[in-house]
Amino acid sequence: MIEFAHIEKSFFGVNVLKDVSLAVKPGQTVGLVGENGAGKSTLMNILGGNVRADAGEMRLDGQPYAPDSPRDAERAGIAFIHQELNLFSTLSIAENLFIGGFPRSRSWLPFINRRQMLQRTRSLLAEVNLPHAPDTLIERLSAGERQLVEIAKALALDARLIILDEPTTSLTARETERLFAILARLRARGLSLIYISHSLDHVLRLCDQIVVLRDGAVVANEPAVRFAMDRLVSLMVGREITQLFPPRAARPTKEVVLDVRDVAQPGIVRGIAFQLCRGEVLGLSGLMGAGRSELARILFGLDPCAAGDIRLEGESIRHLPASERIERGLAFLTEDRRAEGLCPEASIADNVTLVALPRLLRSWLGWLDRPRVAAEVRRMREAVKLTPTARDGQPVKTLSGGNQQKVVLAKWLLQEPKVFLLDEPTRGIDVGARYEVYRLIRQLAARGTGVLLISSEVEELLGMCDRILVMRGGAIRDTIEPHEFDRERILRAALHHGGLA
Amino acid sequence: MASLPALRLLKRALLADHLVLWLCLVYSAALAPFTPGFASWGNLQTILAYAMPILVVSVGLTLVLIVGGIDLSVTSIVALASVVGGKVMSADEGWLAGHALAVPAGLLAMLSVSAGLGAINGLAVTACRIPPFIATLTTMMLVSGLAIWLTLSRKIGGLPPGFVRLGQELWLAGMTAGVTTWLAHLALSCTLYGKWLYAIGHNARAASVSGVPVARVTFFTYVVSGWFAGLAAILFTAGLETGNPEMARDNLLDVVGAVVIGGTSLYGGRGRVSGTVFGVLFLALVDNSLNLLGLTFYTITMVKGGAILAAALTDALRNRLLTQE
Amino acid sequence: MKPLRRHPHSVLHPDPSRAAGPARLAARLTASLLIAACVVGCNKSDSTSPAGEEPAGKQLTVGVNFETLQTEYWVAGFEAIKAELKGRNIRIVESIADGDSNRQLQQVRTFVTRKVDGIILVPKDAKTCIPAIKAANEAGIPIVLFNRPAAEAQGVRSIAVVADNRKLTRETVEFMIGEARKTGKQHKGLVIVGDLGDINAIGRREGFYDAVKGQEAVVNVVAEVPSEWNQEKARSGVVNALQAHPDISFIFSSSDFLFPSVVAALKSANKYHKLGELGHVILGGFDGDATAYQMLVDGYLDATGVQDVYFEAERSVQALLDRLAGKEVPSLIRDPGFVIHQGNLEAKRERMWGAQVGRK
Amino acid sequence: MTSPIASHLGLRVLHQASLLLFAVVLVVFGMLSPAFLQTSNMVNILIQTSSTGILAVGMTFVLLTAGVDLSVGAIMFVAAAVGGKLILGGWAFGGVLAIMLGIGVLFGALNALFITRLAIMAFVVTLATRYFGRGLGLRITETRAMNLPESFYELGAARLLGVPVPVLIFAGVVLLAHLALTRTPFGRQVYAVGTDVEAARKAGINTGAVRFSVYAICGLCAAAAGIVALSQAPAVSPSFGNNREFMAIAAAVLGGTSLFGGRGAVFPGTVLGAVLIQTIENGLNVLNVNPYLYPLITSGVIFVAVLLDAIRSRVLAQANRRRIYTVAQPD
Repeated sequence: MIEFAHIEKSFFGVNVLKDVSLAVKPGQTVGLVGENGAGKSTLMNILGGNVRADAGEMRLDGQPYAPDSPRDAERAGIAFIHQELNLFSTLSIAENLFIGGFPRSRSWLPFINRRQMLQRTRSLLAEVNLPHAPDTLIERLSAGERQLVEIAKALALDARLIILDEPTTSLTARETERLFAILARLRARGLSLIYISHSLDHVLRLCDQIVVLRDGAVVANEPAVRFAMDRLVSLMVGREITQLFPPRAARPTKEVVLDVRDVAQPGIVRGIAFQLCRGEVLGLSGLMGAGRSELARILFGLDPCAAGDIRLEGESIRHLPASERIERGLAFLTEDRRAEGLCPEASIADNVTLVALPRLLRSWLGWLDRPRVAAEVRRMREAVKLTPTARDGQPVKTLSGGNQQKVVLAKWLLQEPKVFLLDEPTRGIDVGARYEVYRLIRQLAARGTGVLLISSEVEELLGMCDRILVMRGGAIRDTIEPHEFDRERILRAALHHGGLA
Repeated sequence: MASLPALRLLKRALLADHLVLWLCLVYSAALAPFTPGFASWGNLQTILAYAMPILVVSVGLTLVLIVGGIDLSVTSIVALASVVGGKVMSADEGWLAGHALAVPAGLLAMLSVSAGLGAINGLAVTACRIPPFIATLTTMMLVSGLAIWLTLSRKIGGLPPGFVRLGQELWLAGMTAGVTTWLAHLALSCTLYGKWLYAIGHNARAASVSGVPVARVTFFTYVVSGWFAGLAAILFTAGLETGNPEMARDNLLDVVGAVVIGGTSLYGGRGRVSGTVFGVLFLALVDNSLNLLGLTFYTITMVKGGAILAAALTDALRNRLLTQE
Repeated sequence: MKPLRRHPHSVLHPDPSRAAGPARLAARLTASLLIAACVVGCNKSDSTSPAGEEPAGKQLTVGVNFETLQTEYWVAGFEAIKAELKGRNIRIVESIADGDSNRQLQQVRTFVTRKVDGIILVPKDAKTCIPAIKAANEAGIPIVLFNRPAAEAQGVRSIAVVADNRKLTRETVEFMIGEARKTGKQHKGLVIVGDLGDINAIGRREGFYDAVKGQEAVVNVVAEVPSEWNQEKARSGVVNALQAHPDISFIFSSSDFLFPSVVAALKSANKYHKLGELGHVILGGFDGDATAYQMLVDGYLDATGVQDVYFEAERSVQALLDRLAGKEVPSLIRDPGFVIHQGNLEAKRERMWGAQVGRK
Repeated sequence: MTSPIASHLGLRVLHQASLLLFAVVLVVFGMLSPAFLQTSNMVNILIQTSSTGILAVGMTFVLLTAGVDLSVGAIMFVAAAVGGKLILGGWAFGGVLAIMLGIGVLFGALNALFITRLAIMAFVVTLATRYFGRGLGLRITETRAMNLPESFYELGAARLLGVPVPVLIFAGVVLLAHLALTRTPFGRQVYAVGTDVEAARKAGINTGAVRFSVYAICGLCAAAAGIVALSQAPAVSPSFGNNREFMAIAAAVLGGTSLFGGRGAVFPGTVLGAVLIQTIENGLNVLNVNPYLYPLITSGVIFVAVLLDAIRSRVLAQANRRRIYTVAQPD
């Protein structure tokens, strides 16, 4: 259906795509994998009409195809569902579906034909199994529901090829299953899909064909059945990664550092009680929306806590604001890196030192000890192995996702926390950076920090944790010790013995 | 394309660190031969005397803009502080008329009233979470109404000579403005407070997660902005020897214009005190030179508009060049 | 093989902490230079050569600064002064402060810088002009205040040519009250006040209240409409007041230029009638502009207080020249002004500037 | 914790906060003066709102795209100045009106050009054009007040089917704007652009064209507001339209329009806001309040309105927060 032939693209003299050729057949689902910066996004942006190729050509059904804008691509039947959803929160579902081209009542009047719009929306929503009224505002939908609206939007365009960029990052397991079921139906109807994801198990499960990109070139293009997880990973990284998780250096102690006693907040969490020991990596599993991130926010002092007690090294911190909890040794890596983790326009140095600045003063007047600040930045950059080509003064928005996450980690590590709450630390970052994050977690634990690791990836929890808590409906449902580690048990607790949909 | 030396020079000029300063110098050099009396000590004094109080207000506003807010009430705070100063110190009608402590008490009253008004802005923005634009727009109306009501429109004269000296002797005013501006510059570039200010301006949520006391710093910044307005009120009031309820009434957009010309972003997180200094200087130069050239004031108004637009255009061009490279 | 790296220094915004050395140094130097300049400069202030000495045979230059040209009155005054100066072959440098006393101070200083021989100034108000006068005094340049006097202040010398707004308004309103008394009934009165920040507006407001005080039997003031010198506000204010008191029959407007609004409001209430007609509203104003003149001629307006622009202009220029010639000049020259009404229209129209402007 | 019923009731009250405030203002003034609540006075209020109201409608379009236009007062002034010159020069009334509206669109387009093509912040561009426009207007009028002939007054005094023409114009503008914003593709795209420009661009919306249009519309409304203002007071003074932009913004914000874009409505929102501001002014006139208290009372009421709105959005955000479990789900 679509063919890429010898596509080349460079930005500012850097070759981002080198002689890329591949094809997608009608009804086929092609997985596109590669590390961040491998060129996946650029390739898809060329297909979606956001960027033009420097050389090479694309053919759609045998005809030359060179879109000038996203609009052109849509007209050709190609829909692009971005990782950050393109929905307008203050508009209704129906309006979002037709924002690019509303049905008109009569050709000479500029009015929208609302009846036709609502009717078509209803049928489209039925196709994606979304039982909401067409005039529901987007701001009232959950992340998964919004994803489905995006797909309905693609269907509204009569798309024949849908590009999905990391569609599952913000979905719960149940929502993911729902999405996959719908994707399967679409495939059955003859739609082609291009599926981009770091969740390799999803790619392996869903796709017919997998294309691996590395440094802008295609390194493998074969039917999915020929791949196994470790082969995919080594192709992506270009070297054998024998072990995805770094080895454990030390055992956790029995010394309790964080003691959470019956913490509750009406409507959010209830009866939360657990202890975190020095040097322990405690996993927190559960579906999206089970209350994991909310619990972390309560522990860190960003959200109110109605009942119970939180004790850090034996002292209650329940009534302290976040800033004082930080001073006492709490750290929190949030799940939304861009909105809460970083100041994207600010420099690497400013981001790295943001938390620890009050300790880097020369006098009580707030005077900064500049040489010390610079030295600490240097030290932390080395500690997290930040890309050496970036300058200290460079805005962090220019870094790749993995490097950005390293900056966030550096920011907290500089504070030498006693308890580190990590919320989805490896989301959306590539395999190499992931390994670095794991290594840092191990290092922290070895130095005696208590780590609470929230993750939706069961593999990650099994590989990294000393103990795993499972949350559902705002409460802890299960505590799993290392000798009982078992995927199924975690999922069962998370889903309440319903099993996968 | 960029091989033409002239073009490359232009490009380098655009990317220069203190573009507005160079603009000021080039502008002065270009106009001096045609403008009678432009390049003279007396005229420099005139320009500085005019620009000094505006500079102080602008510096306060710069801080607020960096933190991602805006303060439209600064000039009305100047007016109210001016009135309060007059009410305390005036030999004609002041509460402390003739008292030995009249001047220090007056200064204290002016500064604390303006800081207090800044605090009200700060509370409205942080505690009540009203968008700064509309919050300070409301206080602008309220405060200027209050200033006029307090005096029933009268100007207050008879200010003590000790106070008036602050405005008459240029070096005193210059020192006051210079020192506070310098302090603001240091606070921004060398202290924790400055770093926090930029961080909040860049991303308030991230700053708050990182333990920055966002509400407190923001509140404090509005207080400082009010305080700077009070300081400017001292210079204005001493300069005109009058407590005046409509002091600086028409200067608000000049102040905002100067800060923006100086390269401070209205989106927060970007800006420098030095830029504001040069922005104020630039507008004052334009105003002064066109006056000397005998142009009518509506022409001057139009040219000022053009200058603001040109400055913004240059800034846009410069950003484009920076991202292209 | 590694791809070409971008040059690390040129990629992004200039980083203040490592900005290029020379540029930064230059910037700092200039900044300190400027501050130094002001410190040095002020000590030199005495040394600016006084321009007051007799300019034998040389063409004189006079700086004319108006606080505003917002109303026809000021425009007429401005034109009258310019005509007067031109008639005497004197060069004019002009500037308008646009309602900003700080800018006015700067502009007067600019005159001093340009070494004009004399200054005619319409001050923003009585008190804020004192530093400007001082600046002129120090440079030895004679200064005449047109239409607005300065407040008493020690060691400040100026010549003021003024009409007394408060007094002239009182006279105008007293005339209106006289007319009202003739009707033999009690009137409900309305006053439109100007911008509360404007000293003349306040003078007129006080003049109005001086006149109506104790005259409640004739005129009972039921409405005070603030206009901020804005015509639309004036109109809606009058309309609203008429809503509350439909029987208002006595209106004083603090400036003639608001009459179009008053007339529009009266018309919409069907209350705009000529003198002597049934339901005539007694109307009075201040300034004596062309609109007022036309209304007088058409028989709608009872009275308006006229400041004698030509008198003031002539006296201002003469006073300046006298002072330059070393003659003694009184520090206050009064423009008596006059109230023009149907009774003296023929006799006074020659001195009413609005009549002259209107005729042009 | 308050009971759910009480908080529900509180929410509903807060939802209608501006309406409630409006009612309070009406009742207070009505109690203090019987003349205030007369129909003719209500009509007066509407007539007096027309000009600022039209301005605020135009401003709403711009605010919805997360922009701002500080030049509307200046546009009013330039349009009125040119219109005044032409009509004194003997031009036909209809032609003059058309030219005035054209000037409004032209100015708006000028703003739009700089904002969309050259990507300069709206605040700065319109600040600059504000200076430029005021200077130009003063130049045209030679800084003196210009009294206009009867034609404008007649427009203001005329009634059609018993409704004053300014109110009709206002109603027409509101109707058109309301339909355009809620019923046309363009209107919905305005909201989309205001919510997220980048997403709108990716969705295939010509964001440049949408943003261009809102500034042109705002300019058009400014010129129309100028015409209506002239019909009220047929004279162009040098302060014509000065600082009106702040009133227009205040009216839109009181009506619930967000300065961050994407939220708000012309009807009832902005209309209500504009009427509220004018009602206060009118009531103070009718009650013959000391003129010095006007700004204090007006800004006080605006402050309360804004504060209520801030509280409302906070309570709403809390109420709309996703619940992880409910009491009904005991597990």
